[in-house]
Amino acid sequence: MTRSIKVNHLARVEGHGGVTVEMDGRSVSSVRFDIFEGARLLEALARGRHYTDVPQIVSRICAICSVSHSISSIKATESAFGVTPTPQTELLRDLLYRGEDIESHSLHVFCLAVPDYLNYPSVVALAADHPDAARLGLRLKKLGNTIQEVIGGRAVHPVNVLVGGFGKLPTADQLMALRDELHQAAEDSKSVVDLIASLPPADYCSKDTVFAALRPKQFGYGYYSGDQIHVRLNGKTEAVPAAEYRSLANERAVPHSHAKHSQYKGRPFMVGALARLTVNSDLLNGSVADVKQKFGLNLPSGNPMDNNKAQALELVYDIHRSLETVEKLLADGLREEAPVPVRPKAGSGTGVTEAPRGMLVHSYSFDGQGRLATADVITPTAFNAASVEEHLRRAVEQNAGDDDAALTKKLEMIVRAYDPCISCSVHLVRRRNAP
Amino acid sequence: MKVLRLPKERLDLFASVLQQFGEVHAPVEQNGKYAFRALSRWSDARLDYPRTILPPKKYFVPPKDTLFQYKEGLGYVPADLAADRRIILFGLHSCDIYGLNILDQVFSGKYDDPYYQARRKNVAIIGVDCIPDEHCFCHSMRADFVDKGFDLFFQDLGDRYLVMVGTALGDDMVLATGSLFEPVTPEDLAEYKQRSSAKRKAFKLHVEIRDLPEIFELEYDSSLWKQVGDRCLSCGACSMVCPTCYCFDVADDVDLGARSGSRSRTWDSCLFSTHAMVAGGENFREGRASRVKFRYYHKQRGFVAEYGRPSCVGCGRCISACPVNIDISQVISQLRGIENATA
Amino acid sequence: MAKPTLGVFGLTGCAGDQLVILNCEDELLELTELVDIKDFLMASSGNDTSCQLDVALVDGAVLSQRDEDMLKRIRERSRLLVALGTCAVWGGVASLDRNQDRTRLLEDVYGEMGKKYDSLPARALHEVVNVDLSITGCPIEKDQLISAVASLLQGDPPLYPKYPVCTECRMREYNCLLIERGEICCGPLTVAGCQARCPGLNVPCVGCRGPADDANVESAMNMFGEKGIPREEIAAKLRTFAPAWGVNV
Amino acid sequence: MLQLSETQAAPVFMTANPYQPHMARIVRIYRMVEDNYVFTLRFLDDQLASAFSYRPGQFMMLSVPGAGEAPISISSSPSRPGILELCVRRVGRVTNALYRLPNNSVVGLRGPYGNGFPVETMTGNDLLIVAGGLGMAPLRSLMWYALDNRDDFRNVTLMYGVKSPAQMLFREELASLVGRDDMQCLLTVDSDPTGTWKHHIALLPKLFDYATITPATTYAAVCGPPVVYKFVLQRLLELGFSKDRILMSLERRMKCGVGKCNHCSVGYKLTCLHGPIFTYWDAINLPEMI
Ligand SMILES: Cc1cc2nc3c(=O)[nH]c(=O)nc-3n(C[C@H](O)[C@H](O)[C@H](O)COP(=O)(O)OP(=O)(O)OC[C@H]3O[C@@H](n4cnc5c(N)ncnc54)[C@H](O)[C@@H]3O)c2cc1C
Ligand code: SF4
Ligand code: SF4
Ligand code: SF4
Repeated sequence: MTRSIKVNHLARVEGHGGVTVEMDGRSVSSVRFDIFEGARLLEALARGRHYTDVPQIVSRICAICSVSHSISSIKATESAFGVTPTPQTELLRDLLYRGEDIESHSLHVFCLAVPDYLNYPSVVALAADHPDAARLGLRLKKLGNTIQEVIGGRAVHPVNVLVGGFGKLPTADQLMALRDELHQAAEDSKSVVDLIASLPPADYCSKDTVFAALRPKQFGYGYYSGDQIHVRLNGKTEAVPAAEYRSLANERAVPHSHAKHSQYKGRPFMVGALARLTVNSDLLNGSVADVKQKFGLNLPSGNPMDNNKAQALELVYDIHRSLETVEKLLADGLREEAPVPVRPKAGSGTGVTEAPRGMLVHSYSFDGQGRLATADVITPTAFNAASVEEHLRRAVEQNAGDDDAALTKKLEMIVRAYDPCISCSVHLVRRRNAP
Repeated sequence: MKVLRLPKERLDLFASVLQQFGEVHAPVEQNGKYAFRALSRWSDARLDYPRTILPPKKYFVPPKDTLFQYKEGLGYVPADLAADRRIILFGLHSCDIYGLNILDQVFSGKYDDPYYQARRKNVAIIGVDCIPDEHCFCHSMRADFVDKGFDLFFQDLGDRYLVMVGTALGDDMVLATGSLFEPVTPEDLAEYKQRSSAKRKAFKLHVEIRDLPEIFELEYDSSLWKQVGDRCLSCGACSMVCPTCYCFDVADDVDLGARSGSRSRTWDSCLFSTHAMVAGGENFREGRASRVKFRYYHKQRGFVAEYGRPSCVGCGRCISACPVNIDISQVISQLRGIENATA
Repeated sequence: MAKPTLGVFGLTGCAGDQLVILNCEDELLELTELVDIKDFLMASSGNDTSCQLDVALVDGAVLSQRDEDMLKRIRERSRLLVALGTCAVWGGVASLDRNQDRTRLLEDVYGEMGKKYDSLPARALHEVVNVDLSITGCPIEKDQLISAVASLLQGDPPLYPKYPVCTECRMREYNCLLIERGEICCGPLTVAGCQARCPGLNVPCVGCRGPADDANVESAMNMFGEKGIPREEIAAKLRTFAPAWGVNV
Repeated sequence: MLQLSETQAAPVFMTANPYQPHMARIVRIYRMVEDNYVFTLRFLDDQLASAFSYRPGQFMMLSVPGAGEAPISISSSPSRPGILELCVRRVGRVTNALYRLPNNSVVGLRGPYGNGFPVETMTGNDLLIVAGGLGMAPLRSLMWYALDNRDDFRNVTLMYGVKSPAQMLFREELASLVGRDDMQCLLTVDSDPTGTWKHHIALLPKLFDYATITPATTYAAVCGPPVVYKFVLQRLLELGFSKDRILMSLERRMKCGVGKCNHCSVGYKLTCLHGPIFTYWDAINLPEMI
């Protein structure tokens, strides 16, 4: 008996996507993670533009990851021109990423994922019965936005981040206000842990999984610094220099679809919070030591639903870490520094950072006037696509007995757990007729 | 007028005494430009500045000024001005003091503007003299010396100031310092006269205003206006930075889901296309040329008819703030036919 | 009285304007008490996808047949259609494709497959359907969104400034990057409402809100030209977020 | 030369804050013509209501809570105290909001502002009122003032023209004046699709053919759209009117009503303080006036 399951509009994800599964009895003939997003071709449209314009254009690939896109772009450019930002700039960027992560994770965990576990269609519906949980999530989300506003100049599409530094440094008053908010958030983070620990278990598709994440070089566990990608494969860690990101993005065409899928040594891999935690947990300091345990999170975990727990853990960690950074900035005082002077030259560079939903690569080459010659952008969702399909397939196989509604919900939850960012998936447009 | 002298090395001491009269604001440096700001320490003050980006009008008619809160059942409740802090504004040039004197006329008369007046009472003015730069033409506009509108005025005499005491409050400030101020000496007066005539000669820009209202009437249809209008970006910068541009818009903000809200006024400019637009889309100054012309006409012609003098004080801000180098002194010269029209 | 019904939709874009709605953390729950959010795919899985709507907020630009069909459907079911954000109002960054060979671009980015995609040249909403209200910005400003909702609830369109960023920049007493540093700042031409966000950070305005009502593009082009900047470069800069400047190169 | 009074004493009840609206109740809404209603208002404060006085030709600043403020001429006459009528055309934010309000709602009012007609100077003269379209709103005040103080004026003539009968403001009221022997009331429409119009069917300037005017002893008050000014003024000048015996009421964008915001400036004068009533001589001397 053939059966097909179709999710036409994935809800509570960013962008337009769906899932199509075709099965024959227990055997699954095809699983597709569909993308309906129109093509904006930003990489091509940015070509020829002066390097100062590029971060603003590529930032628009995605709003939720706009800090990551802007700064990955800047990192690639700095690497191409041989510009070394000051330690203060690097520290502020690290903080900015934490702001983005706090915002994105509280949005994803509280507004998009938790309603799944507790059977609500949205955070608004959740708020009716669990106002505290909803308000907690919104409060933390706002904190993440405040950090992005204070450091990046705007909560969405930062304008203060430049090649070589910042347009303007935050004032002491802003930092002090931020510190107060962070203190409150540190209190709140206890409730986050309790809430996540209390969610009903969800395990529909566990399987042996490959993970990849950027290995931070400084500031401990984080998202901004580093130029080595670590891949956890068969219990071993392999290091790939950022410039050789292509070995993870070999974008193989798959028979059932024309989309390009990323593989490492023939294996799909997962990026994102769970991958980071798997690869870099040795860098976590004490503030979250017991959280993993409270969440019952055993690493490595082949259950993508655990990505939500990993996000919650990062959320808690980032709050503490940001507080430390802000206190340090207040204690040391900010040095007035203009952006490092940039002398454009012909050349190429790659910037890899960790967007909230996983590894993000911008790789550029420039002409002698500092105009963009080529651009290659590979987003977390592009990296993840093959892995999502693998997990979906697994879920269908494991839960073939479920009725359509139950199975559909599971599939949706799995996709959502990956926290896909479909606008981000500029490399992942594939043709589908609108349902 | 009571006139005293203050040796310069005592200025810091005087400034520290001033704090008991209110929060001291003075020009501070801002990336090579200057702005009046609350001082966190006196040493930030720059008294030898050319001009601030915004004139002191921002203290009296702020860019956005809430007039009323509307509450259902209570009606329009005026914003409370009594709570405003007392401010000492230190370092105004005479043109800016003149600008305030002109605003005083606009915001009084048959209908006193209580918001302006309350702030005017709350802000003390201490002037300092200055050296003209390439954009200043205040002497042409008869605004290079003021005889009123300040509590104290400091004339720089090298190692000391000649200090004019303009009001009882100014006198209280002087007295509060004990014996910091000294009687003037004949040498001080001689030095003052010498410096004031030197200042007069230092002006590089000159504008002849005597029959300007007539010139404006005669040249109302001059082709110059179109040339200038084609250049103007309608960016409003000239109006925002002008010490005597006071056009404002009034609008109500509503609160989410309620009939309550607030009414505030914000700076506006006659260079904006909406300034003279009425219902039905009719616009009395549709073209950019007519709007540029109006700004000058109002300052140099209309104001003379109403208040007996032009409202321009020759501070040069509009010249330095215009992205396309529209220069009021040149426009006037060209109208007069003194120079070839090249604006 | 029944609460007004609201739908929030995204066409092709970065979803930034929908995100700004979710970023109204302090107002969000109050908002849901005032309006009945019927259809908001990015935030909810319990949507009524066919009901009539009093107001539809739509972000993103039209870049595919799917977008176009979706937009027409939204238009049919809503009384007021609000274009949210620069993409919806002007076309946004995707409309950098004007005068370019899209098929080639598609091939450049997606290879052979590119040609087969459901892909149309970028269009703003008003180029496809009738738009009742535009809230520009990339992304929109939170306070303009709130004031639009507050005004619409009273039955009025919101009041937005029509003057350029320059005006706000001067009101806030920022340094002028154009005059003092000779940078290509789009402030004199770009519509205000962001409180001159970028110049306030010493960063030139890139025109993310699109043209001001009465932008004098020709004079500005000449001005930049006098500063020695090639016309094509200024034109490219101006066109980044909106093709509608009427720039003549 | 006629001097318009530019500086009258401030109204008795004015508070120290000239921007302060006083709350008033809408006691009657008369849906006169589509998008042109007459609102009868009464100040909530009784003292204010009874002390309130004004001159024909003056205007009020009307506030609708949450929407804003707009200048509106007073259509009623000070000769009938206790009644304050505003004839409002729906065009934008404030007027739309006003139209949404039910009877008994509370709005804000401040004023009266502007110079108004110089009725003292006009006393003892003939009065010619020429209105086109919505120009009747401010002129109605003057008309009733003259009729209620009939002995102060010699001949009183009204000429009023609109496009079609449905657009005529105060239609019944004016029609009832047509037979009166103490004035001449001439009403005209450009065309009458209904076929029921009993008065003139012609363009407004044509009405001059039906009246005897003595320019030397007459004050003409004119208000209407630009095209009315164009033809009526021409006609008056042909008749030999002195330029300062022609009075016109102007409309400008206005934000404060009290001479501060500068939106209503015409040339070097302000419509709110020096106007809205100007002589034709002013008009030719003030650029951009008409
Ligand atoms: C002395 C005087 C007396 C008057 N008497 C009367 C009277 O008796 N009856 C009467 O009905 N009217 C009268 N008016 C006219 C009335 O004040 C205007 O029509 C007023 O604009 C109505 O306000 P509103 O808020 O409803 O309209 P607005 O919202 O101000 O809109 C009116 C028109 O102004 C334009 N506009 C407004 N805001 C903007 C903007 N931000 N940008 C671009 N264009 C804009 C539009 O074209 C719009 O159609 C008088 C005006 C004056 C000066
Ligand atoms: S018009 Fe120009 S020079 Fe005159 S006062 Fe204003 S800003 Fe200064
Ligand atoms: S500053 Fe210059 S360009 Fe801008 S409005 Fe004034 S005159 Fe026009
Ligand atoms: S200053 Fe310009 S680029 Fe910056 S937010 Fe405002 S409109 Fe956008």
